[in-house]
Amino acid sequence: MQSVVLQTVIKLLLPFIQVYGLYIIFHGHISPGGGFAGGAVMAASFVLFAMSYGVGEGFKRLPRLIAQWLESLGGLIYIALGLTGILRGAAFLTNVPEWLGQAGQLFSAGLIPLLTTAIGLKVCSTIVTLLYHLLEEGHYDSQTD
Amino acid sequence: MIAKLISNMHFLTAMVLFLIGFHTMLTHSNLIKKVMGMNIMETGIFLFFISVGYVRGGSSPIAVPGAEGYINPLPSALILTGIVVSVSLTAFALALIVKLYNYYGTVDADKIMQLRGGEE
Amino acid sequence: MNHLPVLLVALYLAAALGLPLLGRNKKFPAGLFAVGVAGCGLILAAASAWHVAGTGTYSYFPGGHQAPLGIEITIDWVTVFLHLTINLLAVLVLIYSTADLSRELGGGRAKTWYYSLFFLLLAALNGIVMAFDLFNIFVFTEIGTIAACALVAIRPKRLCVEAAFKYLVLSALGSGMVLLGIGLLYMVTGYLNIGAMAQALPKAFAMYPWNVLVALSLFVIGLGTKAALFPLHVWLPDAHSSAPTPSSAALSGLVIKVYAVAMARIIFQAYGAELFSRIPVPDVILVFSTAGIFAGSVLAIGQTDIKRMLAYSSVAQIGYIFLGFALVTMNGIVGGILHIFCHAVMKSLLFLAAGAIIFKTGIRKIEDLAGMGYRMPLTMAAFSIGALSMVGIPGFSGFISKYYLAFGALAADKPVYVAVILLSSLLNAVYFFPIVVRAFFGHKEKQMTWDRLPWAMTVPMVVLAALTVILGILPGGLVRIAELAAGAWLN
Amino acid sequence: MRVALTTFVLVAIGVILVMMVAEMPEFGAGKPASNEVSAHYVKNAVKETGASNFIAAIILDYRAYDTLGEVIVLFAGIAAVLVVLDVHKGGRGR
Repeated sequence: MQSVVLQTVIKLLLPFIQVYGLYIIFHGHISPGGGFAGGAVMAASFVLFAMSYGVGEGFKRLPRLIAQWLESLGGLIYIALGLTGILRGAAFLTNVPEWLGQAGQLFSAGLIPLLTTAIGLKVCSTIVTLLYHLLEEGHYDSQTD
Repeated sequence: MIAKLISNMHFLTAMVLFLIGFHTMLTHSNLIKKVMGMNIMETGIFLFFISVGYVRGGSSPIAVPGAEGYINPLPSALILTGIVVSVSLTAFALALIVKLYNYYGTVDADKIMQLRGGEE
Repeated sequence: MNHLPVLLVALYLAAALGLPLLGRNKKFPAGLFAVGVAGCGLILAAASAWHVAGTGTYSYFPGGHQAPLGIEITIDWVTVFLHLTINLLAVLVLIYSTADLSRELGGGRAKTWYYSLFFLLLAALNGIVMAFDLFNIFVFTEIGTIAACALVAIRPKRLCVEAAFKYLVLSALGSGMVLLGIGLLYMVTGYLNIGAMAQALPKAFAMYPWNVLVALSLFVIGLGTKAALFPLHVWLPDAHSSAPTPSSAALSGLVIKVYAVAMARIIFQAYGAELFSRIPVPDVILVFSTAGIFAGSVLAIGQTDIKRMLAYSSVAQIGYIFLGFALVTMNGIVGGILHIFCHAVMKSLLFLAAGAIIFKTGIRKIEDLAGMGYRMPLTMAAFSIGALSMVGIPGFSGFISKYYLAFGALAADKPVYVAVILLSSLLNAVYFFPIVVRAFFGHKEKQMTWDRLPWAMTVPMVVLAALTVILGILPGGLVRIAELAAGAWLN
Repeated sequence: MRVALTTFVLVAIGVILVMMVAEMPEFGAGKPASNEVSAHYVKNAVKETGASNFIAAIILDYRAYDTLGEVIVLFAGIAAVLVVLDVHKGGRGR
C-alpha cells in the first residue's frame, strides 16, 4: 500500500486530524465528545500514518518507550487526581468546587477537563499500541505489500 | 400485543441482535465468527440501553439555552463504558486468535480440538 | 469517613500501572516489589477491618455524591471478610510466585507483566466485593475477567492460549448477559444502586414481572458462568490446570468465589430474600449446585493429571458455596461464607504443593506420585493436610464450613442436602486418599530425603497448612465474622 | 442433533424475550427509567459540576469511579494483548 498519492494526502491530513482530536478532548465538558472520542481521533492519525508508511516508520514516530509511558501515565494521572480529593478531606475522585467556573467556558468544571485529558492520553496510546502490535504481528509492512 | 411490539420496535431489534450474537457465539466453530458474534451481541445490548434512555421529544444531553427537555443521559454514559469494555475484550480475543492460528494453522475450534488431542 | 478500602483498590491499580515502567530497568526486583505491595494491601485490609470492628459498617461515596446519584461502596462484614481473605492469599501466592515464575515463564519481560496483571486482578476482586452499584460490579468484573484470562495465557504453551480463549469467550458471554440484566432492571426501576433498587423492585415486579425475572435469570447464568456453576463450568478445568501455578491458586482460590459473592449480593440485597421466596430460584440453584458437587467429584476421580484433578475438585467446591447461599438460612449462608475462606486456603495449599512437586520433579501424573512422601516430605505433608481438610475430617478447617452447611440444610428443612454433603465428602475421600496413601506408603523408595525447595515456596505452604489446622481447631473469630456477614444479607 | 437442540434453545429464549418486550414500558415514555435521578442530572448537573455536557458530568463526576474502572479495563486489555503477543513469539506446534 505504499503509494505516493496516499502518503502525500495523509501527510497533509495528519495535522488537521490531530488538531481536531485535541479540540474534541479539550472541549469534552462543553460539547459532544470527550476523552474517548478525542483519543480515538488522535489515534486514527497515527494509525493512518502507520498504514501508509509501514509500521516500522510508525514505531519511529511513536517509540515503544514513549507509548508505554503514556499508557501508564494516563491511568496514574487519573488515580492521582482522584487522590487529591482525599487530600482535601473529601471522598475519592471528588470534584473541586472552587474550580467550577462559568459553565460553557473552556476553563471550567473543575477536575473534569483534567480527567478528560488523562483519558484522551490513555485511549490514544492504547489504540495506537494495540493496532501497531497487531499490524506488526501480521507482518503488515509497506515493503511486503 | 403486536401493536405493543411495533411501538417497542427498538427493544425488539435489540433483543433480536442479542439473540443473533448469542447464537453465533455458541454454535459457530470459526473463532473469528465467535468474536463477531460477541460484538453483535454487545451492539444489541448497547442499542437496548440507548433506547431505554430515550425520552420522546428530548434533545441531546448538552445544556443549551431554550431546550425543552433532554433524554436520559445516564444510559448513554453507561454505554460509553460498555463500548470500551467491548473494545478491550475484542482486542484480547483477536490477539489470542492470532496466536492460535500460529500454533495450530487454523481458526476452526473443532479442528483445534482434534489437533490438540490428548495433550497434558 | 474512612478511605482505606478505596485506597486499597487505588494502591493495586497504581502498582499495576507503574510496574511496566519500573520493570524497564532490568535489575528491578519485580517479585520483591509485588510482595511488598500486596503486604501493604493486607495491612490496609486489616486496618479497614479494625476500623469496621470499632465503629461499625458504613457506606462510602466516591465522587462525593449521595447514593442514587453517585456510586456507593459498602463496607460491611462480607466486604471485610473477603478483603482479608483476598489480600492474605495474595501475599502468600505472590511470595510463592517469586520462586516459581522463572521456571513457568522463562524470564524476560513477561514477569513484570505477570505481576501487573496480578495486581489488576486483585484490584478487581477487591472492587467487586465492596461495590454496591450494579454497573460498578460490571466494570470491575470486566477488569477481573481480562486479567484472569491473561494470567492463563501468559504461560508459553499453546494449550494455555486455547484454554484462555475458551475462558474469554464464555466470560464475555457471561458479561454480556449481566449487562443486559442490568439494562432490564434499570429500565423498570430507574436505579443502579442496589439499595435504591431493592426498594423499587417490589413495585416493578408487580408491573413488569417478566423483565425482573429475565434479569434475575440473566444474572444467575452470567455470573454463574464466571463462577463455574455446574453446567457452565466447561472452561474451568482447562484454564485452571494449564495456568502457571500461582495463577491456578489465585483463580481457583479467589476469582470464582468473588463472582459467587457478587451474585449473592445482587440476589440477596437487590432482590431481597422475600422476593426470593416467592420465586423458586433458590431451589433451581440448589439442584445445580448439588449436580455440580457430584459431577465435579466424579470427574475429578477420573483424572490422571494432578492439577486437572484439583481443577475439577474446584467445580465441586464452588457447588458447596452456592449450596450454602441457596439454602437461605443463617447457618447455610455462614457455611457458604466460611467455605469461601476455607476453600481458598486449602485449594491454594493443594495447588501450591502440586506446583512444588512439578517444580522439583516435573511429575504431573497422579500414578507417578507413589513414594513422593519420601522424596518431598514437607510438601506432601502440606498436601495431605489440604486433602484431609478438603474431605472434611474434624480438626481441619474444611470440617467447620461443612458442619455449618449441614446445620443450614437442617434449618431449611431440607435434610436431603445433609446426605449430599456427607456423600460428597466420601467422594472427595475417594480421589484424595489414594494420592496421600500412595505417597507415604507406596514403598518405592526407602531413602528419606528433604525437599530442598526454595524458602519462598515452603513458607507459603507452611503458613497455609498452619492456617488450615489452626482454624480447624479454633474457628471462633472466623465464624463470628461470617455470622455478622450473613446477618447483613438475610434482612 | 446439535443443530436441532440449539435451534430449540434459541427459539425458547426468543419467545421469552419477545414476551418480555411485549410487556416492557412504552418506548420513549420516559417512565419508569427516567426518574428523579435523571431529572436531577438534567436539572443540577451544570450547577454542581460546571460541565454543560451532561454525559461528561456523569462519567467524570457523578460516576467517576466507574470511569476509573473503564480506564483500567483499557489498560488490562492492552497489557493482555502485549503479553500474549510477546510471550508466544515462538514458532508452531509446541
